[in-house]
Amino acid sequence: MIDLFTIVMTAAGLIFFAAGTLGLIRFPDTHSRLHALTKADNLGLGLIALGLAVQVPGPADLFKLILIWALAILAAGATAQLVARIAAPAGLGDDEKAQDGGSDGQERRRP
Amino acid sequence: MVLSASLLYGLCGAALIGLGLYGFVVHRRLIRRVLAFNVIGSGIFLLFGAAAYRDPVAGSDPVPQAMIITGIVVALSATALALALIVAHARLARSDALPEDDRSGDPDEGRP
Amino acid sequence: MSSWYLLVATGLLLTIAGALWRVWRGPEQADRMMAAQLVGTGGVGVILLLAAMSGDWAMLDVALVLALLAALAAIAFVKSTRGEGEGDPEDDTPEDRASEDGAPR
Amino acid sequence: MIASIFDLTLCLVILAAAGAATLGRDAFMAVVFYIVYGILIAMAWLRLGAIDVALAEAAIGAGLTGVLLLAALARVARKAGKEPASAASVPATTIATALAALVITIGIAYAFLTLPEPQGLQGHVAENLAASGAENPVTAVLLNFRGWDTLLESIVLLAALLGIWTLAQDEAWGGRAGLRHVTRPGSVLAQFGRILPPIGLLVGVYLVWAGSKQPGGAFQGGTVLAAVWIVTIMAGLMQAPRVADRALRAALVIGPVIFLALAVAGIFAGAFLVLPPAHAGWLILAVEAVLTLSIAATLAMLVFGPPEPEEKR
Repeated sequence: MIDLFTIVMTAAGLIFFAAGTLGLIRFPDTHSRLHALTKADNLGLGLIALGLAVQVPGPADLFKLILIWALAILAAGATAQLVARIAAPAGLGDDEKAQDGGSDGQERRRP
Repeated sequence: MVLSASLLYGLCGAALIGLGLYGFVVHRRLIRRVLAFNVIGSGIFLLFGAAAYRDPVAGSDPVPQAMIITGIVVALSATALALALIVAHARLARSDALPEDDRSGDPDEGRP
Repeated sequence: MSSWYLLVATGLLLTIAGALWRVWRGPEQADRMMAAQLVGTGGVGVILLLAAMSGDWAMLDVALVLALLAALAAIAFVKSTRGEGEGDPEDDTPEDRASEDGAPR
Repeated sequence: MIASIFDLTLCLVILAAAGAATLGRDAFMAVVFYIVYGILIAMAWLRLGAIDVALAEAAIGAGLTGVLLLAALARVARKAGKEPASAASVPATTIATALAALVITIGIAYAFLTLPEPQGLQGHVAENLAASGAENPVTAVLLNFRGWDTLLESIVLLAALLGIWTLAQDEAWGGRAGLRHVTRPGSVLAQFGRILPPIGLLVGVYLVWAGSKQPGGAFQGGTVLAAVWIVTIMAGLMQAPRVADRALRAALVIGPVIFLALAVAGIFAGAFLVLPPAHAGWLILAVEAVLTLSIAATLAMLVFGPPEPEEKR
């Protein structure tokens, strides 16, 4: 019974991860890709952690599982915010030529 | 067919060493060389660690593990020193390559 | 049960491979960085499953360290795109930066 | 069977990441691939039964090295006006290098496959574990059986830091290490920098404390503490210390000095670096505590770099 719960939860977690990756590959621009990624993945990680939570031997490991998930959410939230702000405004970004010299823009900023 | 973990990761380590060596020789940008050097290093660590795990019943040998941990920390300090040197070199020479490699008069040189 | 854990972990590795494709394609630096973030989250998931598979729950500490430091690279990246490494990306909005640069990055 | 499939997939993903990090054209992309590679290698270490190494790799390979490379890349791009071509343009050189690398790989793989039967040191370590003062065999090796390595390593870290400090420009010497970081109070970064450090401090100390019984120890814990310090400074909540600061210098050397003193004191108990078994337990814990402090301080200072002159804006 416990094992069944774990199997269902980890499978659901994997599906969310797969959905997140699909979004990362298929979505057309940077901002919507950010969007797809952070939510689906952390939900997936949460489901996997939940599925494994019933298998851990002691309360200390349970606490670690919760902490891991909390930290992952915190990190994903903060980085998504920060990276989204420095990404080019939506719609302008998908120019292949703009990518190679990431430094060009910076140099122009500092005469 | 069951391949042992030790065998797979050992061969993976050998391939990493080769990849790193290639990158180390081919690149002119010094940062890329530091990166390739780190790949060589971690390939050697992986090879060493895989060799220490050839007998899974006995478990992983703690002596190589301790030496690899030491190696990882030393590799980090070497990388930090190398990168600081590269930044200082870039400040003075305005270039990310050694003088003998820096033939960048033609900006498209080496690019497909 | 341990086969199931490995199966799910292999599935997670495949999603990580998908993220690697996005790191390769870009096109923007932000895309590459966020795809690396996905590899971090997926890696934490794989380590949790490996811990359950082997029954060695001390492996959770590795996942803990990885989750703790997941944001480190992204912060360093964001910092390195500002002036000389300092400054806050929130100091200016994307709109006025775009006009300042004259070109998208 | 399924274990082999997992291992094979992981190896392929690792090789893909390493290949892109070494062969890719864009330098920024290569650095991101290297960060990803560090995360993947940590998983490989778990599969090889080396949790201690996985901890070190997760903290260093996936954490600190990425910060170092990204910062250096941006600064070099800003300072070096023109980018040199990224790869050798002579096809003959490229082909010869590829062939040589291939031959070396095959040679190493052949040597690995024909290694003699393992006669590991597991048995010896297990026999003497009771006398070492630690229950985690890796900690026992690091701080007792091969204490030499660890002592010299802590000195190598200091030597690297001295090397970095010699690169400071004259007018900047004695000032704060690295660049100055400013953030707007209340921004996402500043908030993040407030939430993470308490948890990170707890995790770092826990790793050191638990290291004598289970995977963890001074290096892993010290790296986590260094990373936490780096986050606090990048979030603009603290400033990096002045390199002339006495407290900083004391923190940098206290670990190696106490370890060395203990090693010399060991002469009276028998030989250099001998820990008397009756006291080994608390001695190891004491050395680990001061080593953690020194390692955390040194690693963080390595990442900050030499002091920089104040910029005129």
